[in-house]
Amino acid sequence: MEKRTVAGALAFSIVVVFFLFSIFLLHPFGKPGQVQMDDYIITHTQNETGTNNGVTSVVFDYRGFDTLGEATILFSAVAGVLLLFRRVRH
Amino acid sequence: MGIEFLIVNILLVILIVIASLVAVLLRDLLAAAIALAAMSLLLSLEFFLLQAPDVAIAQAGVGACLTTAIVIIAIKGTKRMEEE
Amino acid sequence: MIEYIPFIAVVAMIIIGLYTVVFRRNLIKIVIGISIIESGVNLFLIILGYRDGGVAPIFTSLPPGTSFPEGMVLPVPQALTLTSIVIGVAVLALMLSLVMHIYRKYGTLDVQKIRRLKE
Amino acid sequence: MFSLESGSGFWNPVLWVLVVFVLFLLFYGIRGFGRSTYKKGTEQTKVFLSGNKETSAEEMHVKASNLYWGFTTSMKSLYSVLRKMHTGNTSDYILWFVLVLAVLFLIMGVM
Amino acid sequence: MTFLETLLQQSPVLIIATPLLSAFLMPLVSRIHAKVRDVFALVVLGVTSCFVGLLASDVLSHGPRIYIFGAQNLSFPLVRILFEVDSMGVFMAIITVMLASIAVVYSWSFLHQQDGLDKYYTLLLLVVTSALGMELTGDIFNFFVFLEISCIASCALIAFWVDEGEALEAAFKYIVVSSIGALFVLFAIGIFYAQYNALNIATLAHLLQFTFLDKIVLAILLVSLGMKAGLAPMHMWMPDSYGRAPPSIILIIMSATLASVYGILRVMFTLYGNVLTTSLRFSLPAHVIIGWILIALAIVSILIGVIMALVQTDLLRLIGYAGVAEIGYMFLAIGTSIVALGTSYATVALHGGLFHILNDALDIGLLFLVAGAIYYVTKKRSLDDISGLARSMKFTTVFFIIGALAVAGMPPLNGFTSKFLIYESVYQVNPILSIIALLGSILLLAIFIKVLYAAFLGPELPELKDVKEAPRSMLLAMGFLAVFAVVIGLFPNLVLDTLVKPAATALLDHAQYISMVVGGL
Amino acid sequence: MTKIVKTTANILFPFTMIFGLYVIAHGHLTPGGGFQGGAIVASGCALLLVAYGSPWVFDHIKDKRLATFESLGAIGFITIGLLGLIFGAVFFGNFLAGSGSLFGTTPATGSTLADFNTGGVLPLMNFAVGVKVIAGLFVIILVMAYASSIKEWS
Repeated sequence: MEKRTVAGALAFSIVVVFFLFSIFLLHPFGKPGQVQMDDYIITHTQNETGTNNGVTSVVFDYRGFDTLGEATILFSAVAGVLLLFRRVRH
Repeated sequence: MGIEFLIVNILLVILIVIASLVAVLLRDLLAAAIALAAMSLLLSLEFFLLQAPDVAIAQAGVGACLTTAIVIIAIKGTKRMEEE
Repeated sequence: MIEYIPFIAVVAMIIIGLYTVVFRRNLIKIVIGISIIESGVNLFLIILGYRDGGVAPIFTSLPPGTSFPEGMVLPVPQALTLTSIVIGVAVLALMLSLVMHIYRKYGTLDVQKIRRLKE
Repeated sequence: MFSLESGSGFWNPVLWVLVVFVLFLLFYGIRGFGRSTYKKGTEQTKVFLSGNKETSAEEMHVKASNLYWGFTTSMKSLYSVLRKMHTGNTSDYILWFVLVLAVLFLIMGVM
Repeated sequence: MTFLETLLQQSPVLIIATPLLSAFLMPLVSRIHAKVRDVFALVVLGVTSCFVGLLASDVLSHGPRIYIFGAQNLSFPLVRILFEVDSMGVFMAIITVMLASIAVVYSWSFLHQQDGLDKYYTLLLLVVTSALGMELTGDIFNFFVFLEISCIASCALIAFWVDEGEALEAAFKYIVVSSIGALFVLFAIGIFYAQYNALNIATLAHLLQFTFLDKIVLAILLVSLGMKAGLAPMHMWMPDSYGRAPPSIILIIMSATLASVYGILRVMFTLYGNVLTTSLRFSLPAHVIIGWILIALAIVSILIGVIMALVQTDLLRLIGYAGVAEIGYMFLAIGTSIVALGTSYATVALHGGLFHILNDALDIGLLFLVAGAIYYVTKKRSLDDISGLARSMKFTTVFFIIGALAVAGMPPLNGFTSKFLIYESVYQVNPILSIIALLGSILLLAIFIKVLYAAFLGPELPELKDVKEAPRSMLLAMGFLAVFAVVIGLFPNLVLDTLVKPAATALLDHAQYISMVVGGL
Repeated sequence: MTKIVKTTANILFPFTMIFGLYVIAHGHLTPGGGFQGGAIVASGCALLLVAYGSPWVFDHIKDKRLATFESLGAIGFITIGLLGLIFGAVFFGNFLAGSGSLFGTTPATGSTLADFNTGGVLPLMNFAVGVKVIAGLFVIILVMAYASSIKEWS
């Protein structure tokens, strides 16, 4: 076997073991431990943002700046693709 | 939580992992792209079951449709089979 | 144990993606691997936000008798995942355009042969 | 105001420049005491290579890749290891990432 | 409230919004005229610099400043994104805008009349925005978003010369490496969210317990951001992409890289600041272990960087490896200051490390610009093909000598002042480290003497007979950096007292950073 | 492509379009929003690409114009944020919520029926992001498809 494969297998197994260890320390599926931030959002979204959809209120109001970043990412991807294919013309 | 819900979830999640394995292991890239689309669709279904309809719509539109389209376009522009 | 199986699936997806990136030689396969890692992380975030028996945090025609906030799933991870999905498609598009260009210049998709830059 | 304290030493660039300038003046002065028998335009300025003809500047110029030939040859074993490490393969870059991640996990997990 | 006060209050967001809006406007503006586009980019960066200066003068005299998006005041569980600007963020922002303005001036002539320049300037402004956002933000998911913007935009810029296969290869390597790093950062953010239900850096730092999960997260963050910053042995993308990107853009990509270094600093000192002194197994404090990890990576970076740079023949790639070594010096100082946390020489080491971020930006940036000028006039990359350029390019030669001596840490230039602080403080931890650092400097000097001998001295090659000096705007850009290097070298206290020491104080004082936000909790 | 595919695409395309626009418009009431609706409309456009072939679409829809639309969407989004700075004193301030005017009604707390006139600036942002995402994703897919379909690139 190649040296690279051995090193990779070893590293992968260590990473898997540690990931599994850490996964079992998280809260179990369906029972989140700390929820103060999300509870605040669910309770106040109708009053503060006037929106019925909690997710939209987070996306555009509470974390609206992230969404601006996300739009920027799409914009830069478009600019990048157009830059790469700029010589492609009829 | 109902045990049926949990079992359905687990089955879906296992299907997702199998789909991703298939997408990785197939030598035909076009088939791999279709497997990736299947994985995205299953993932979208899982999101829907986990009460995230917003994300499910986005995953179905972006992941299953557009990603597959882009991958297939790229395969068309390059080469279909993975070489040895 | 059975309640942790979704998390194990997340780890499995991340590792499958990493395996693809490290051990598969085709460039498009590498891109597919990165996409799988990204899907795994998205699934992780959504699983974190699920609450037993909760409904989606949307008030329009809510099922009668729902108590909130306890009866609703957490909205923040969903918003983060939405961001992450769009980021994923942007990265994927850029990577695949690069792959198309590389194929024209190098005539191959084998990552072992695309190494004019080394040492 | 111009000096930089580090706790155990100090560094004053202005002072350094002054000292270097004074030393330069000093050496320039000392140079003036030497004999001035050197004359331009005579046989003195010609290069003497045991009677051989002087090679042209282009031939004398050592290329960049040959410059530290001695050093690289003596460190050949080190360089062969490093060359093997820099494969230029994209997958290997990620493999290094996973390796370092594994090592850090081990250190963090054991501690 | 006067207009200036309002401007000051809104300046954190204006710093981001100005280049972002201009980036969106750029495709429309560039339709008018090429000249308008070029000037517009510089004007935008000038306005941004003004805002940064305004904010910096306020933060340095009145302490950190908070900006909350979408609300006037903090609501209890910190649901909103906020910017927390302290002296450290301001210090990095100043470096970023300075590098960006110089890069724009340089680009004017360097990329004159090439196609795709409207996209080029758009992406340039986007990278600047992302670096500024990473440096000012107080929210960890927001940090991730800006990290991704910098990945995508830098990748597209590296592939600017699409006709060269190597450029495409470098860009592909860059995006694979950085997107995987960013995805792992997102995974780490998910673990944080699951544990503490917060995304705010100050709140997380307040709640952090250093459980097993936190250790895992620390490892993931350190490795992913370290890969983005170019720490060995994950540095290999760096010479590739620095060697193949248009040299005019390397300053911008470097500012994004330095923003990743800032990310590591923020994670180490602020996010984990409360728990660094916890005792682990064998009664070793955590900071000793983390610090030694950083020092080990730094030593590997220095050695690999200089040893590989010694045998390179491609000038840009050579400087890329030198850049790896410089990153190693930064992390040597940072690791030392973490190992010796609490002592006086830890502060000195941190001063040295932060000062070296500025000096690395100036010196390596200057060298890249010089290499770009050589490429511009000769169209040759390899050092074997060029010789005797000092006859025709006098100014460039002078700038190269200044840059080379500064990188090699020769007195009295700026590289020496920061390296002096690093040597002195590292010696207190372990003399061997200081010897290795000195050895690295000597080898760096040897490397650049090789470049000087091969490229500038020597006989004039016949095919380079009609080489002219680089155009004026390129000389202007190089001149700025060279003058900065000399002035900072001669009067280090000018920068050290006004910018670096407050930044170090702000980093070490995590309690204030946390209490600014969490205060009422 | 065959006539069947073209006819199917012709019939399906308006429905995708309407569904996508519905998802964008009702983002603040039902699941969906600018991104999701934009992705759906862009998928419909991808259908058009499949049916008619990329050179035909490339002839009829200029990529430059699409890129301009994308810029305009992004500018609109950031402008709404800046309007929040002017009228609501903070960037991304929701200055229309609860004001009683356009989109300014506040729904009653708890389970309510849909009231379109809510959400403050959120519907406007949804619209801007929708325009941006449609144009952005479509231009990506259009340019890539065109490039993969032709032999000579420059």
